[in-house]
Amino acid sequence: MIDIVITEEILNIQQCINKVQSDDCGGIDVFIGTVRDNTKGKKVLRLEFEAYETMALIEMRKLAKNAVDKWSLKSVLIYHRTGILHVGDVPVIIAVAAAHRDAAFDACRYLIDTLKQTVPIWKKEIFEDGDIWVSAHP
Amino acid sequence: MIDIVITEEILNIQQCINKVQSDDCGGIDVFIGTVRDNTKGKKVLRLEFEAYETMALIEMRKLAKNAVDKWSLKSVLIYHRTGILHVGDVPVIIAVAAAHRDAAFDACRYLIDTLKQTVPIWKKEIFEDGDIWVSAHP
Amino acid sequence: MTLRILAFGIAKEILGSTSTLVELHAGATVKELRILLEKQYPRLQKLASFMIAVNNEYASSDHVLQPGNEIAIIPPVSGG
Amino acid sequence: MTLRILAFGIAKEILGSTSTLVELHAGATVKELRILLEKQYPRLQKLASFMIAVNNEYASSDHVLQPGNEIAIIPPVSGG
Repeated sequence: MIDIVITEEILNIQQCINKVQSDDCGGIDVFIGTVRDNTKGKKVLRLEFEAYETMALIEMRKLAKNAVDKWSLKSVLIYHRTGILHVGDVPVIIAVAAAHRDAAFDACRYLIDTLKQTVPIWKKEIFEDGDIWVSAHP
Repeated sequence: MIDIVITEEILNIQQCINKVQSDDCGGIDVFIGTVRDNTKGKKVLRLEFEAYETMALIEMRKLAKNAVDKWSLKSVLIYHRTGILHVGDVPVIIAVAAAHRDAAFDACRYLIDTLKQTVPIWKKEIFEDGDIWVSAHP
Repeated sequence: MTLRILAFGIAKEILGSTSTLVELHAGATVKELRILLEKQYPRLQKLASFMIAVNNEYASSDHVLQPGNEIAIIPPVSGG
Repeated sequence: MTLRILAFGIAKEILGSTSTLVELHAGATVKELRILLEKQYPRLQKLASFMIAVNNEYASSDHVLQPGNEIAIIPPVSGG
């Protein structure tokens, strides 16, 4: 099972976990991103996430498919929020269910690492004295 | 923050995540154990978990303390159920919050791996034709 | 041929718009598009990098563009 | 000295009880306790392994037991 969503709505963690759970899996690893109150010590007011939605969904599905094939996963779920998020909010949930836990851990880490490198989603950090598109400049 | 619990009650995943979340952390990794419907293809009816509770709590706190020190974690939570669990039930939740996700992944994996090796908790698998204490015999 | 180019994130701010039209010869490649864009919008050269996506896939620099392609400027991503 | 030994998991089934009393000389070690237990309950020898915990900590075989210690047989653990 692969479940990929981009939404402006609040992500429901329990619902995500229920979706990946299956009776033939022994472990679920879940990565939950949260908005931090600072970047290198500088106070963050909020983040703004923007996605190239059609392409981002395709890229995320590719990653999920790669992971299912490589680690023989039961289920992969990737939910990503867009819009304005505040400190403590959850921009991303990745949940992976597998028969054995090593596969779940490896796959979950691969998914978040690769998502951050290849999926066309952008975040702007809003500070008290300005804003910055993360990673845009060297 | 270290939060260690052994309980016969159902584990609430959302509550566990709320407990470890903090505004200065950027990622939470959560491992959720689930009861599988089979062991090596043999149908499992239920599991029975038993703990040497005083010692198990001490051992789990040691692991959590080791992980906090090694990976500079913000929070570690380990909740383990005892008693009778059925297929799909959750015997264990480990949640780790850290400023950066690599630490959260490494620590969460260390915690579940080490818990399974050292914490005095036992599970009996009940099959249709008998039962077995897991790992008891060579 | 006239191509419509979508822009996201900081590229949207550099272009001042969510999309722009560019004029290129038939058979032009992604590389030629990049050169044109960098000339029209020099701030693109200041980015750590940027990619071009064609029909929702990352395209290599020798990829030949076709009229009607969905083309997008992809500045460095930062999701998650 | 008389020591009360707690048993968990399969050890509880082997002893037929959650605890048992054993008689050992003053100054006896964990190793001597293990030998006594294995003699009284030969099925313990069939286990993949077992540990002795003293006052809620794993104890090495040369650890000297004291009256009043909380002592437990820890068969191979399988939590999680």
